Amino acid sequence: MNPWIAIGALALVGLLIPLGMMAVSSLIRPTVPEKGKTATYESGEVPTGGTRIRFNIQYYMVALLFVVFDIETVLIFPWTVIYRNAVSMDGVGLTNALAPMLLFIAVLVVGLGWAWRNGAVRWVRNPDRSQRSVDR
Amino acid sequence: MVPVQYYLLLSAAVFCIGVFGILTRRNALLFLMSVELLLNAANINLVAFSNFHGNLTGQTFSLFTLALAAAEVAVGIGIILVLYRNFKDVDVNEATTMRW
Amino acid sequence: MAFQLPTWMALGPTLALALTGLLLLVFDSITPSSTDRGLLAGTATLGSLVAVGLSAWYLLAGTGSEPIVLYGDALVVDTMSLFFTFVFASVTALVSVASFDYLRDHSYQAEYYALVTLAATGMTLMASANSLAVVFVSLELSSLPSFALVAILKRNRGSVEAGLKYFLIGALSSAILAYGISLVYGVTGSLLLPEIASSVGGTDLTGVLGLGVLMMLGGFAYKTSVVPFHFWAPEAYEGAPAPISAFLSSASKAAGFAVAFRVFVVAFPIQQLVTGAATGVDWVLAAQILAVVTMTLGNFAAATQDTVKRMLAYSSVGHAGYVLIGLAALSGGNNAFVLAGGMSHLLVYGFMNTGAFLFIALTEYWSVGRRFEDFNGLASQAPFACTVMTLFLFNLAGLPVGGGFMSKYFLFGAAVGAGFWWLAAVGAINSALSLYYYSRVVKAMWIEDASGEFDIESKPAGLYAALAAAAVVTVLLLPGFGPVWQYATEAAEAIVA
Amino acid sequence: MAPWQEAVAAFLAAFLIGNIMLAMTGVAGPWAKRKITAAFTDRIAVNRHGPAGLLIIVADAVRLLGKELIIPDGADRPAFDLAPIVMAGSALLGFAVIPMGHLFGVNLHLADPEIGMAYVFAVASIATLALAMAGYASNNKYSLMGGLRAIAQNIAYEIPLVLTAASVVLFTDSLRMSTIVAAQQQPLFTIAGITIPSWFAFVNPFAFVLFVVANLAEVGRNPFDIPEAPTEIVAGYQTEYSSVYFVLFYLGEFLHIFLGGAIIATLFLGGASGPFLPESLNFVWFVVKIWAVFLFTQWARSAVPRVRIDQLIEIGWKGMLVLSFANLVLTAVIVGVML
Amino acid sequence: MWIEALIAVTLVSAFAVVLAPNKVAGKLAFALSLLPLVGSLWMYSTYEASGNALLEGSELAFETNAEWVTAGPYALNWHVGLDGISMPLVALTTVLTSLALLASWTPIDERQSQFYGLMLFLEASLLGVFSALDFFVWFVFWEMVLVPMYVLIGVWGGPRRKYAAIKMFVYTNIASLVMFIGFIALVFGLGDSVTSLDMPAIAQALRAGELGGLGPVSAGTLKVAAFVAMFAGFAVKVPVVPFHTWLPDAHVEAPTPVSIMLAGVLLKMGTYALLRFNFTMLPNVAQNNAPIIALFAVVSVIYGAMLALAQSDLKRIVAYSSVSSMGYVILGLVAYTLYGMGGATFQMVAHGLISGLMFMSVGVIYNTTHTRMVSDMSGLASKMPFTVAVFVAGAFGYMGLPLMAGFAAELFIFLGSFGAFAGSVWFTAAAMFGIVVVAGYLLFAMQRTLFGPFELETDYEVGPAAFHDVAPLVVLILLVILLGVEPSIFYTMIQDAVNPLVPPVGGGA
Repeated sequence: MNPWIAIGALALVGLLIPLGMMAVSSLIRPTVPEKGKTATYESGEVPTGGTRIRFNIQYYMVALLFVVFDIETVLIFPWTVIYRNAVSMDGVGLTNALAPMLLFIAVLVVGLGWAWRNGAVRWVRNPDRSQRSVDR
Repeated sequence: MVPVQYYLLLSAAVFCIGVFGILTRRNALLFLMSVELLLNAANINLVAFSNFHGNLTGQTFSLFTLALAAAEVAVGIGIILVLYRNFKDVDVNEATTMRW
Repeated sequence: MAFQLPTWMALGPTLALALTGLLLLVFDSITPSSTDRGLLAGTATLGSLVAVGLSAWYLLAGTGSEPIVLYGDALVVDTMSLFFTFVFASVTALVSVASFDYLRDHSYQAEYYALVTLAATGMTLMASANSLAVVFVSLELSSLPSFALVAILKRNRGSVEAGLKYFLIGALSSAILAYGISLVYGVTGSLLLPEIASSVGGTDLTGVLGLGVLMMLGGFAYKTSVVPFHFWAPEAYEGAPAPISAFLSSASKAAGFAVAFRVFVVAFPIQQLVTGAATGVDWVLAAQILAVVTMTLGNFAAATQDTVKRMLAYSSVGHAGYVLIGLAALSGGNNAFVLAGGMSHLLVYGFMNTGAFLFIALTEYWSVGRRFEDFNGLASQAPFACTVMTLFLFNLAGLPVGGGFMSKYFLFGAAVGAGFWWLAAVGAINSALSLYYYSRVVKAMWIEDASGEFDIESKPAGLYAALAAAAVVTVLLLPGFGPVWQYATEAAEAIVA
Repeated sequence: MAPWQEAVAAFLAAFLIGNIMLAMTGVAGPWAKRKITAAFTDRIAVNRHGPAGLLIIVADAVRLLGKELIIPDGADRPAFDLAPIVMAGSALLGFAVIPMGHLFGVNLHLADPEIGMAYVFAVASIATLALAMAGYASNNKYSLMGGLRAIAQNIAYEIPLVLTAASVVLFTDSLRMSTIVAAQQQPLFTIAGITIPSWFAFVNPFAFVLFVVANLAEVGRNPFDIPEAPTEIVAGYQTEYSSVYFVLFYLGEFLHIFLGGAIIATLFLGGASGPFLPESLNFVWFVVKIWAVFLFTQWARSAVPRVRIDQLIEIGWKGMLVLSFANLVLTAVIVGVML
Repeated sequence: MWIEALIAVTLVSAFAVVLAPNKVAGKLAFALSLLPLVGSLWMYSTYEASGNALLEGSELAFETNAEWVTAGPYALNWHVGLDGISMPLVALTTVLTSLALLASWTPIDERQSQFYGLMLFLEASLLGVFSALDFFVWFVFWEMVLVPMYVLIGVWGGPRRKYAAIKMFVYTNIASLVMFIGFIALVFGLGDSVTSLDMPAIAQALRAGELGGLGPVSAGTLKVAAFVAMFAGFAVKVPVVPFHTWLPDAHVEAPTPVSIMLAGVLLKMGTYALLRFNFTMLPNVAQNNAPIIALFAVVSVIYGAMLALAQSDLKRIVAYSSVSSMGYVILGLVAYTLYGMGGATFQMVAHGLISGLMFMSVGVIYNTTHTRMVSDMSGLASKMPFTVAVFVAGAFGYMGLPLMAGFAAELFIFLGSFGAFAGSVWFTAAAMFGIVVVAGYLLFAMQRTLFGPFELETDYEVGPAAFHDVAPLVVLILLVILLGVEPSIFYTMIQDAVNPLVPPVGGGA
């Protein structure tokens, strides 16, 4: 049978179980609205400032890195699937099957090395190089 | 087997949503998301048609499209970041030191 | 040739550029903090010069006369691709040399050069793309670095804004292009241009096909800054660092036209789609409309500018209109002639326009103002640079002091020969108008008296060298136009079935 | 069968599997966790209610479900409510393609699509989204930091995880889970009469280690539990969650640990195969393997100190990623040469 | 090969001068300009040619015809050569340039190296214009002339130089665009009968009547339209009256040496082109509309003279008078008689020398008196007798005193234009009247300025001019007289060249 029907069914289950638990708990739990309960928790102190704080730029850096590298794996998977057949297939051989992916990964590694050396993944005390520069 | 027209309609709908977003939103990030919608509409087409024609060209190409979309976003976010630093805003209409 | 290179070496120029880009990244990875301008600029220049040499050698050796098809027909190396590769590589070399001084105290040296060379790689791939997939990928490969390059002056609001606008429109148009490709694929069931051509004739889904073709035209229009998608051009060229403006307005535009020529001529044959019986996809008509509108709009807008850089930007829009004649005058019979006109104009334009923008780079280096008035009396301070700039401007205007006149004359002549005398007429009128705003700069430089004092402390060697090189080539293209025309014709015949 | 019958059958099967997993994780997990931690710290854990304090589970369930649900001020409501559901649901969804062996002849393998492995990773990483939503929607600085850390960590270790899995695919030529399991059945070599099956853990132990470590980070357990590092940011993304929402998060995390275990078992430990038991009962082996992984995580939780966020990122990007690239290339070369 | 050598040498020396320091630039430029001068004289001495360059059966001197670019249907060739019409003009160019360079030592006192470089560049392009026989090459040089002229006037000119330069530039550029379109229309109209832009080929094809229609336009209309377009284009250069307004401004603002080149050579480009294109390629059109063209000519003669009358600035007077005397040239050309055309061509040379002489002497006077207003000065003769003498001689030459070049030229023109076509008598008579007017006014002005008691309120010493100012004057006046005494120096070759153009009596070709 079509596996996706089953997966869809499991998805349904995966949705129903949490909802069911919510329903149960909404039946048995008390509700005592009270001011102060709903205050944002900051270790018992009175909340100060907003939540939308500016956080470390490095979060962006790794996010950008991830976007690129993770997508590249999409291009690796098909290769892994056909790799052995390609090697054993006559007319292709080991070199023709392996070399392109080596090249691909080499390019990726150059990129990674560059990002590494330029502090894209250096979390603390990354010297913003543009500080030392006068952009024109 | 779903006929290919349905996929075409779906992708057209997604495309139109994207265009609508581009036309109405002034936030650069939302603009970016809308562009992603457009690209994904193209992907839907490609996959559907490649299934319809029975060759894998379209699916392969859609993989490339995905990768490029990712790269585009990477560059775009970077630019928007610098934009925010310079203009303290990501509103595309804020940046008007030059005439359109 | 006495010996036979492996076929993949046909992509030699492309590989040279790509390796240069990676090499630069490696340099920067080894010493991230060093800004050894000499090494970096030298490497970039060397790599692009290697590419120039290879492409020229292949052209001379007639490598492309017999199209070499690589990687499952995805890439084709013929005279046309080599021709354009030569253009891109030359412009890259000029820009790299000029940037040596322009970026003297800039902190992203290696990144800058790497991006330039990688963008050039993408352009060369565009010129030899034989499959819509490669078209899209290579187009993005040349666009993405360009976005970053335009916005590379992080502290400069103009640059960042230009980058944003360039990027937004670029992303939008590339998405549209992708959608158009998907539609065409849906109709024809293939992404290879020849297969599309073979199966496009008999289709009954003319509506979908037409929509796809139109969307692809839009995508290319962005790359070549043709009217519906030209908004970014003035912004990007004005905001970007001037060498990058030169790079984009010359090489990037040429790349867009290269891919547009190939895709439309090869994949959507005129005799089937336009002049044929059972059709509705008259992309030539669209090209004609766009050409006229672009020429006129670009030139008139340029005439009303008050900053030189922006004037040049709009004028490059106008030139895009001229080159578009190469597509618009097809279906007139002598297609090879028309296409060759467009190509040769792109080559000449590559040099003269690069030179003009590099002069702007020089003035920015001297922090001379941007407006026409700020150029007043510059000639008394820097006679050589101003002479060269005058040369470029008159060439752009089409005065016969260099190759610009030849290529423009051939282009219009081709249009007339194809029976589209009205296209040529519009072009001629626009050229006459263009002479007005170009000569404004000349007037300011030579005739007006200096309003303020210039502080021209140094004559940057790199910029001067680039300017001189561009000028020499531009002038030599007047007597030496013969081979250019010959190769352009070969290139055009290579794709005109 | 008619489609609707298929659907009903599938639904029943799904319900079965879903409940098995819930029972194993939500029920046994927390209890086992307490016991193990206590054992490590040389304490006596829950032992009052029922044999070995097993009934504490029920008590906990009622207690948590019965607590008042507090929505903090300024919470982004739909996201706040959605996060727990996504968290639990995504984890549950992953089990769809895991071949869990046979129980009394019933093949506990819900679906076996062609792209099973890709599917599993895709679904598993939806959890990251839930964490982000939770951290963002709670309108709480701790939660926000927790969410961001969760994202940074998950994306940093996602790539090594997937790349290592790709190196497994090099052996199997397929992403289909059943094929992957089948590829590990034939014997590798024999030592002193004991036949070692060609589990990929034995074939490519390097990849196995990488995968286990990356998996630890993915499920956010020590030494990689900074998203909810209690001593730094109170409880990370779930600071503001209470009552049933908290239960769902808790459940979701355990489900994820077990899902990770299931993936490891499938990719590296020969799925449900094992000696001594008839194939109709090899589900037991599968459970054993899952629990082995679970115990490993608990051991790590009590035995290994937590790394700082910067160390975490550097380990991920400079260590794991490079190693997994190396692993992939080496595996490819060796496989190609040996072929 | 000689023509290429000539042009190349001039270009090289131009660059050399640009790079030279300001101090020595003038002398260096003059010295270098002697090379092309000697070269052209040598060419004249060894000149061996017959017939008109554009017509069949012609023998060209120093001809080279090399493949340049083959552009689809049309081949562009590097085709240069000299015949009886262009040889004198080449000689004229080299002579005048050298003298003008000499004359610019005094007035030019800033950015010399650039100035002299541009002058030599100008000379090179002029040589190209007169020797090119392929339309493309010719047009390239034709446009190249503009650039240095524009800068020369714009930078070193008088107070209103910017206005003058822009006006000149725009006028002539639009003109050449119109002309270009007209000519190219002709070429396309010829269709396949020509495969290149070679001027002889095109001329012969046109005279052979192979002109076809172009699109909707019929052959006849196209012919006339092209003729009008080209005529208008060249008329601006000449200038013929309705298009003349740029000339006086340019002349007045331009520094002396530039005016010399402008009046002496640049105007001749216009008439030369008229002769080469309109009157050689489309003779029937020209003859059928001869009265109209003659009317233009005469109007410029008279009107130029009238305008001269109205001026009080010596330079303007000379400028307008040159407008009127260029009118003669056209009159002579349109006559289509041996004398008419020969005389017209001869007049180009003669007027080149004479107007050069006039402007030069005005310049010399200006250098010393710092004014050109007739009313300001008087009795200069006592102060600078020699210059004055030359000036007077020049004026006589202008009105065609016998034994001077002007006399021969105008005599031939009038001889030729009498009875050339119906009513030409009246045109000729009117033109003759014009000459009298100019001459009279010139003499009057001189009498005012040069003779009588000396008065000029200045605070500096007015003395005789420096030697290097006077020397060119002498050379010029000698040349004028020489040509007047012995016109055959040029006239024989000229006549030989224009002869084929002249239709046999009683019919148009």
